Amino acid sequence: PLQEKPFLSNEEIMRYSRQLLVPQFGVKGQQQLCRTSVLVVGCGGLGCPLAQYLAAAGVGRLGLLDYDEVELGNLHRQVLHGEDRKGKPKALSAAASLKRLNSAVDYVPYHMQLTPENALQLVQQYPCMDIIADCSDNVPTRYLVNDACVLAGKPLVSASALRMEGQLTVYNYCGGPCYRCLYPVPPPPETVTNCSDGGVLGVVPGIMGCFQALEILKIASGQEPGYRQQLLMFDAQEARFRTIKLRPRQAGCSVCGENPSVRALQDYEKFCGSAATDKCRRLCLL
Amino acid sequence: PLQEKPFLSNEEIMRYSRQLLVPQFGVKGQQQLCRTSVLVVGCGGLGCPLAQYLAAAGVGRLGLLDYDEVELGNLHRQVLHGEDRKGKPKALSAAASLKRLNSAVDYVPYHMQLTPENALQLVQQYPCMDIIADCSDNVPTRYLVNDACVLAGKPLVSASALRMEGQLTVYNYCGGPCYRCLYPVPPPPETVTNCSDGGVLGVVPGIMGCFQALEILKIASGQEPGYRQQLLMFDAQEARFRTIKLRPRQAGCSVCGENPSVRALQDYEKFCGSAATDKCRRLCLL
Amino acid sequence: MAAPISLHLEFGGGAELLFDGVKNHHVTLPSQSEPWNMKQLLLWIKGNLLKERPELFIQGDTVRPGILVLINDADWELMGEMDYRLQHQDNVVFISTLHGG
Amino acid sequence: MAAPISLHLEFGGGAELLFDGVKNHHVTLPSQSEPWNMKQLLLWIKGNLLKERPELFIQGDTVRPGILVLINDADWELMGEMDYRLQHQDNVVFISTLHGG
Ligand SMILES: [Zn+2]
Ligand SMILES: [Zn+2]
Repeated sequence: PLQEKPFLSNEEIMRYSRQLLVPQFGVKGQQQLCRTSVLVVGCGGLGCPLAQYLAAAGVGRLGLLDYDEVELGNLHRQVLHGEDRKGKPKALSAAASLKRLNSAVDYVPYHMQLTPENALQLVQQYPCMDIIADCSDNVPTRYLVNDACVLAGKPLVSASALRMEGQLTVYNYCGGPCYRCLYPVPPPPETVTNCSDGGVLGVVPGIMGCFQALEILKIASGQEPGYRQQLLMFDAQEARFRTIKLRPRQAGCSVCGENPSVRALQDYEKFCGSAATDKCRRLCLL
Repeated sequence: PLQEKPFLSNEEIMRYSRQLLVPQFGVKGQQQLCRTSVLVVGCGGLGCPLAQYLAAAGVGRLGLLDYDEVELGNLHRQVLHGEDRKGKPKALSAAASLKRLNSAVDYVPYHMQLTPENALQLVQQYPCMDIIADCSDNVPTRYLVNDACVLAGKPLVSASALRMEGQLTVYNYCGGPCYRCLYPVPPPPETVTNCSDGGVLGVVPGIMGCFQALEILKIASGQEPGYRQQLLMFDAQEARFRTIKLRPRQAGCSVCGENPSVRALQDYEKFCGSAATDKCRRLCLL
Repeated sequence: MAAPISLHLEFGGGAELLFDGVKNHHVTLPSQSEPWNMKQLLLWIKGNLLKERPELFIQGDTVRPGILVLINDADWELMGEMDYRLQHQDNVVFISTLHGG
Repeated sequence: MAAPISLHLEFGGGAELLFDGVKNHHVTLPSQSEPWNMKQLLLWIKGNLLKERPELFIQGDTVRPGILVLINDADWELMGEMDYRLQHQDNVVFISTLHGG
């Protein structure tokens, strides 16, 4: 965690006054949030609203990771970017927009792909991250982020969206399952639909990213998150939410179980049979 | 409605490609959205995310109304503004930020208070608005917006937030109730808590504003909204959603009933016994 | 004689602040000669749960303006309002309308 | 003989596309000598509801990786998975995991 500040400054009291008034958050919650570092994996449809509300609320440090550049087709949902950012790295574009909103946050943009070689270092070493947000868009990255969080002992707040549906779970937190506990075997590549293929209504990842931010704010401020060992399913077409009770941490899990076979990060593209991007999947399968 | 365009341009197809792929939305939904005008009453914690996702999705015209100027204490939830906008009118600040995201939308900022004198004109006359979003922060404005929508025959997508709770309903739409059907008598002023007094966690109006945007996108694109004659209650502390079945339009309602006594806009500050702002309430009561 | 009935009462939107900030109350209404209805429940709440300033919750013989009453996830207007006859295990919610944004 | 049972089956997250895009199915399983369990339900779905490409839903004798099965709003792992004995009016959901963002 970042260095503790014993008092909030006058400027902080002014800026955060409305959330300092919320009994469940308060001065203590604000002080804890100001000391929290969050790594956002993916600055797209989920990462944009998530980073926006964490920055506005005054998180201490925000790592913003994305290997991609802004395209026109992103702007219907990736609301931190803009028309003048076309071709610019998303990580830098997101940091620049957030800085306008709250310059007191320490933004650390990473214009790179998360890989088995760099993931643990990014999560564990300087600057050490307290909570990881999976806002990625492909299967290999979701397994990679999960395994890195388990090996580093970090909570993982994960969401996803497609068409008019969204899902959210807090993994690897207080006895709850990890991603592999639920999904020990990756889905066959031909069954996976990405936003590039299947489309997505932009406000659906908007809603899911805001939820992820809420779960992170609760963990950071010492409240119990809502979706540990639970799955939130959102169906925007039926305007329906559903909360599902999930299995606990599995003793036989290959990464978080009692005798894990995965003790270091591996080759996730090979494991999943697909590339760590939502773009060239079909290409790569040829 | 705005003028119909028979075809989407190549740029529009590129920009909106991911939502054009969504079967429930598609090309027809996009064309209808491009012809839709939405008036956003209040560019604060609800209005910012709502306007952001409507602009990103390509709404035709966005009226942005707020009498207020940006303050530091707004920025924890009013994510369209920024530090360099302090003291600037919120309506203009919002329009400037949205223009960066999607310059094809026609933004109409109104730096003024909504009053019984100007409300009907704003809703009905040029530029005529198809859907109204109540993102306001006080009781008199909520009655005023409701009555203007009933008199002008416009659907009203209304949300509110306080502390860690949010509420949302679509009023005055397809046989559903109006605000007065549910609340014929205003609450006693001493029972009303505003965000200035009670505080609010910023991401809570974030989530509610995104929902409002979703309901508007559904109405604009010809889908059935989820919350006509229904109330969405969101409790962020318990991470719980609840959908409540509401009464239908009431025959005895004083504005939308069979023999309405309210046939023109009235003095809502007097009717409610409080000022149309979330700031000086206590002052005004002295 | 009607048997005692158990209810789940919930308060939200700020109405819980009149009940020591407690949102969920599991209560048992005693046996009485007539079946319990909403009108009697309101009186029971006033006499047994409300700690202070009852006028912020009840005015006259009904809930004050700005509080919505829900019976088993439906607006009480659909259920008969004050005359609704309470059933064992009913869920009754009193939710204060929010106005902030 | 076990009596026929009615179930509410739901498919989501894209799994509905294997069932003509229909998310909700109310089905009645016929009377048979043994009580119905999940293993038999999967075979019944394969034989009666699945229109094409069954391998995108069932692999071997269980659901394919990436589909989560929920029985009455709980992960089927908590309910006994394939051996869970179905009850009349049970709600069974098959939800495809989403990966987009
Ligand atoms: Zn595990
Ligand atoms: Zn009415």
